[in-house]
This record gives sequence, structure tokens and C-alpha cells, in this order.
Amino acid sequence: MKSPRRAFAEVAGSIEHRSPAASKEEPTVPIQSDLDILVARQNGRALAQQLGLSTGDQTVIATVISELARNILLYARPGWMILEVLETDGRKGLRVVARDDGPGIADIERAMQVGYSTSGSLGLGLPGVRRLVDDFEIFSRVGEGTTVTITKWKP
Amino acid sequence: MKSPRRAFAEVAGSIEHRSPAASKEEPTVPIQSDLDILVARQNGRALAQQLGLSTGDQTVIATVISELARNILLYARPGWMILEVLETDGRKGLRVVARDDGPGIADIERAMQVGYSTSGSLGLGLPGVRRLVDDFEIFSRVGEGTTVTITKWKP
Amino acid sequence: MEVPILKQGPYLIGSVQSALTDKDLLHLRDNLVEKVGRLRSRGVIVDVTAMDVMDSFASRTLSDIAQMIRLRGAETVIVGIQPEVAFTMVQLGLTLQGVTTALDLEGGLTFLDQRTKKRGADGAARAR
Amino acid sequence: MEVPILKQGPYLIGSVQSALTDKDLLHLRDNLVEKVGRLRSRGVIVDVTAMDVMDSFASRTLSDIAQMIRLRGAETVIVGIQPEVAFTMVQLGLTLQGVTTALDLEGGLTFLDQRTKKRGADGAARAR
Ligand SMILES: Nc1ncnc2c1ncn2[C@@H]1O[C@H](COP(=O)(O)OP(=O)(O)O)[C@@H](O)[C@H]1O
Ligand SMILES: Nc1ncnc2c1ncn2[C@@H]1O[C@H](COP(=O)(O)OP(=O)(O)O)[C@@H](O)[C@H]1O
Repeated sequence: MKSPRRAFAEVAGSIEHRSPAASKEEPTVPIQSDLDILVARQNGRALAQQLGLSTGDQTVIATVISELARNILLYARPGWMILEVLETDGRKGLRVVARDDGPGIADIERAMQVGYSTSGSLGLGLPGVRRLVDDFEIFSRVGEGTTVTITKWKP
Repeated sequence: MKSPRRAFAEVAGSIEHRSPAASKEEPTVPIQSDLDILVARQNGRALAQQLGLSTGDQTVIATVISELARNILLYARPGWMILEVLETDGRKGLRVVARDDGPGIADIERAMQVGYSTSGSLGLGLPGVRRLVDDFEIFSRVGEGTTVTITKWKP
Repeated sequence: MEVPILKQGPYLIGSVQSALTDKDLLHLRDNLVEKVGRLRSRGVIVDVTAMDVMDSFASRTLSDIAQMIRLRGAETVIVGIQPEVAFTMVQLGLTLQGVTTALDLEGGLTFLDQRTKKRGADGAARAR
Repeated sequence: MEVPILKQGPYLIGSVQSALTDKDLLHLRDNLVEKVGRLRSRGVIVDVTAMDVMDSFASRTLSDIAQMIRLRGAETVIVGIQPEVAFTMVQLGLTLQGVTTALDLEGGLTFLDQRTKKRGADGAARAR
């Protein structure tokens, strides 16, 4: 169910914070309420199905979107979810970008550990999402916001 | 089952990165897929048996190879496994070298901690391998690759 | 969408009909905890067959339901977790520790019958 | 090599025949999770007698199998871990926490009989 290829990057530097307005052709879903979580994950499942991902991978995409949207709601609302279909070297994949202008994460490595949470929650979200996807990138700058980008490739 | 002698070295300096081509007489197994892991560990077990190691130590060798090959597959593919029989001062041992030209490890001390993982995995591999063998050495340089060398001596 | 709660003999059955918002799930929790006392129910089944996503919030809320119901003296069984959902939950580390599960409604009812037969008419629940 | 899965009454038995690649193990997992629902099995035994190496990946996959099967309402027992393999696993820190084990197939079947006798015909599983 999972491709063994996996890239991981923690970027905490001077990369330009990507503006959601910059990507015009992609559907951007604002995340401001629990209903938005539902809409975002239904959009994600529909796109995954359209792309021909298995029902297992559709569930993975919907769940990942749910976890990332939930983090925006909890820690950094408002934020946005951007869904896009990738095609590189004959491979197809679905990319999810969760982006917010919230407080940012000071210690990303810590936030990625199982059990670490600042909200008394389970602290499973970020490490779990990383395990579920093929590519995972998190960029955060304190005071500016957080961007998590994941990709699930079609096997 | 285990010799009390144990050496551990973390080298992160100017040692020449060993090229797999330099060791001509040793069998070098490239690690590029999960099937290669199986082949490498079967080779390792066979060599350990030939050397007269106990079935317990054969299992240790096969498992250590599996863990090191898995790290190559996850973090640094492609890489190579080199197996060799050592003979010094009348002692015989089996040496396994796992070598890759991958991204390297920035903080080796951290990578050696139980529970530290950048892939949402268990983080048991490297510290566990160190516990299982007699001699353990890891050399890594960011952007150049990683070499792990272990030896199991015949008691 | 409100989750309907049916009374079937000594049991309550919460039958999730579609994807739920967080608020829907919290309502389900509150309604079950209230009804189980008012109707003196001995067991609760939450049928999640229709839930296509079980994230950390949903998982936690189901655990909470089971624990609250137990403190009210009744048993809870979660039934109908789909294979893809089970797969994703485990990868996320969501294992519903301490919560009883069954394949489907039938399995859940059989379990409750067994459990409640062993105890008194009004029942009592034991922590695991 | 595909792992054959046999149905024996209310149980499924996955019998590993030789060393497995990662993909073989993932197939075993997916097949068991699917079959346990389709055949309404109450218990699953994974016989690893033939596995001469249990590394972190294999160990994790066996744990995942047990947890996924539990979320589907059935029990899992891992049987046949060889002495050398047990030794190496513990040195590596792989302890299959929360997973039931038995010496061999017979031990596994006895455990499942005990467990499922206590519960209903369709069974239900509870985390330990
Ligand atoms: N978008 C975000 N903005 C700011 N902080 C975040 C964001 N996402 C996650 N975090 C921080 O990372 C921690 C770990 O997140 P996660 O692994 O999802 O677990 P949990 O949400 O259960 O706490 C959170 O407790 C929070 O401190
Ligand atoms: N060959 C390698 N190349 C680059 N990084 C590696 C390599 N081997 C291990 N690492 C790093 O060290 C960390 C710890 O490795 P390990 O102890 O084997 O645990 P795990 O593989 O479960 O993460 C890995 O998560 C990875 O970041």
C-alpha cells in the first residue's frame, strides 16, 4: 500500500512563505471551522479517486487532510488547504499543502516526535501523517506561519 | 553469545570515504530493493555459518544486515553491503560494511539514540545494531554518505 | 448531521449515517451518556460503518464515549470499522486501546448479550 | 513468496513458509485484514516458525496486523518465534508490546478457543 520511496525535509530558513494567492489554478479551501475540515477531506477523496488512487490511498489522503486541517483549527486558524495533482516523469501523485499564517512552530523536530503536543492532545498527528505519505515537508517560521506539504504517489 | 570486547567510534571528520570499487576481492551486494535486503542477509548467514559462528550469531548477523540495508533503502539508496571474513591474531570474525552515497547524517549522536527517527519509524535500528555486535563504527559526512562497519568475532 | 440513537431492548444503538463534523460527534457522545442513564440501558453500540475517515479527534471521542458509558455502569462496543479505516488508524497510532470492537452490528449485539447475561439485570461494568 | 492463508473453522491461519520480502509481509497484512471481515473470522494466527530473521520492519508489521485485526473485532496470536530470533529481537528492542504470542500453532489455537468461548459467536476484541 505504500511506496518505499520517501523524502523528508525540515526547512526552517529563508524560503519565501508561499502565498495562497500565488497558485491560481489550484482550489484553495479556507479552514476556519469543523465543517471546513469535512469539506476539505471530501474534496481530497474525490480528487484521489479521480486520479485513480486505491480506496485505501483515498482514505489515507482524506485522513491526512483531516489531521492537517485540525492542526490549523487548533493552533493557527485561519489557514488554507491546497490540493493539486502532480505529474512528473510519467508518475502521477496528489499533493496537499496545508498553510497558515499562525504562530509557527519553534522546534519542528520536537513537534515531529510521537507524543509531543502543546494542547494536551495525543501528539500523533504530524508523525502519523509522515508515516502515511510518500513525501513530507514542513516549513515553519515563528510569527509567520507553517506550511506542511505532502505527496502521495500513484503506485 | 557475545564477546565483552566492544569498540565504538563515531567518526565525522576527514577520513577518505571508502569506495566500494577499492575492495575487489570482497563480494559487494548493491541494495536497491527489498529483495536485495533478503539476498544480503542470506549471504551473511551463509558466510557466518561457513565461519563456524553459532546459529544464534548467524541470526544476529542476518538481522544486523537487514537493519543496515533497510536504512540504505529508506534514507540513502542506492548503497552497498560488503561482507568479509577477518583473521587477526588468530581470531576470526565476520565484518559487515554498509555503505552509501546518500545524504549523510548531520547529528550522529542523535541518530544513535533509541527512539530517534526522521521517518516516523521506531528509531531502534542503529542503537540496536550496536548492542548486537562486538565492534561498531559509523562514519558519515553530510552530502557525501554514510558507512557503518560492524564486526562479530568468533568466540 | 445528527446521529440517530435507537433503543433496542436493553441496548442503545448509535448509527452513524454519514461523515460527521466534530460537533456532531460531540453531540452523539453527550446524547449517549444522557440516554444510557435515562433508559437504564445495559449496553451501547456505536456503528461506524459509514465513517470513511477516523482521525485523531474521532478516535479520541469514541474512546471517551466508551469510558464515560462505563462510568455510568454500561458496556460499549464500536462496530463496523472498515478495513481501509483500520489500516489508516493503526498507521496513525490510533488503536482504541481499552475499547471493545466487533465486526458489525450482529457481532456487537452478541458480545453485549454474553456480557450482560453474566451479570445482574441492571448490570455493572468492570474496568479493563 | 505469497503467504498462504488457511481457514480453519472460525479462524484464519497465515503460515509463513520461508523468508519474506517487505512486500510479501505487507500483502499478508492486507490479505488478513480483508479476509477476517469477509469470512467473519474470530481469530487470526500468524505462524512465523519459518522466519529466520525478525527485523524492525517485520516486527512492526506484525504489530500492525494485530492492531488492525483488533479494530475489525477479532483476535490475533503470533506463534512460532524461534529462540535465536527472540534473543535478537529483544536485543534490538523489538518486544511486540500488546501482541499476544504462543509457542506454536497448538498453543495459538488453544488461546483463541479460550478467548472466543468467553464471548459471543461473532466475537469482539478488546485491547489489553
Ligand atoms: N499549524 C500549526 N501551527 C502551529 N503549531 C502547530 C501546527 N501544527 C502542529 N503544531 C504544534 O505541533 C504539536 C504537535 O502536533 P501533532 O503531532 O499534530 O499533535 P497534536 O495536534 O495532537 O498536538 C502541536 O501540539 C502544536 O504545538
Ligand atoms: N544510511 C543512512 N543515511 C542517512 N541517514 C540515516 C542512515 N541510517 C540512519 N539514518 C538516520 O538515522 C536515524 C535513526 O536510524 P535508526 O536508528 O536505524 O532508526 P529508524 O530507521 O527506525 O529511524 C534515521 O531516522 C535516519 O534519520
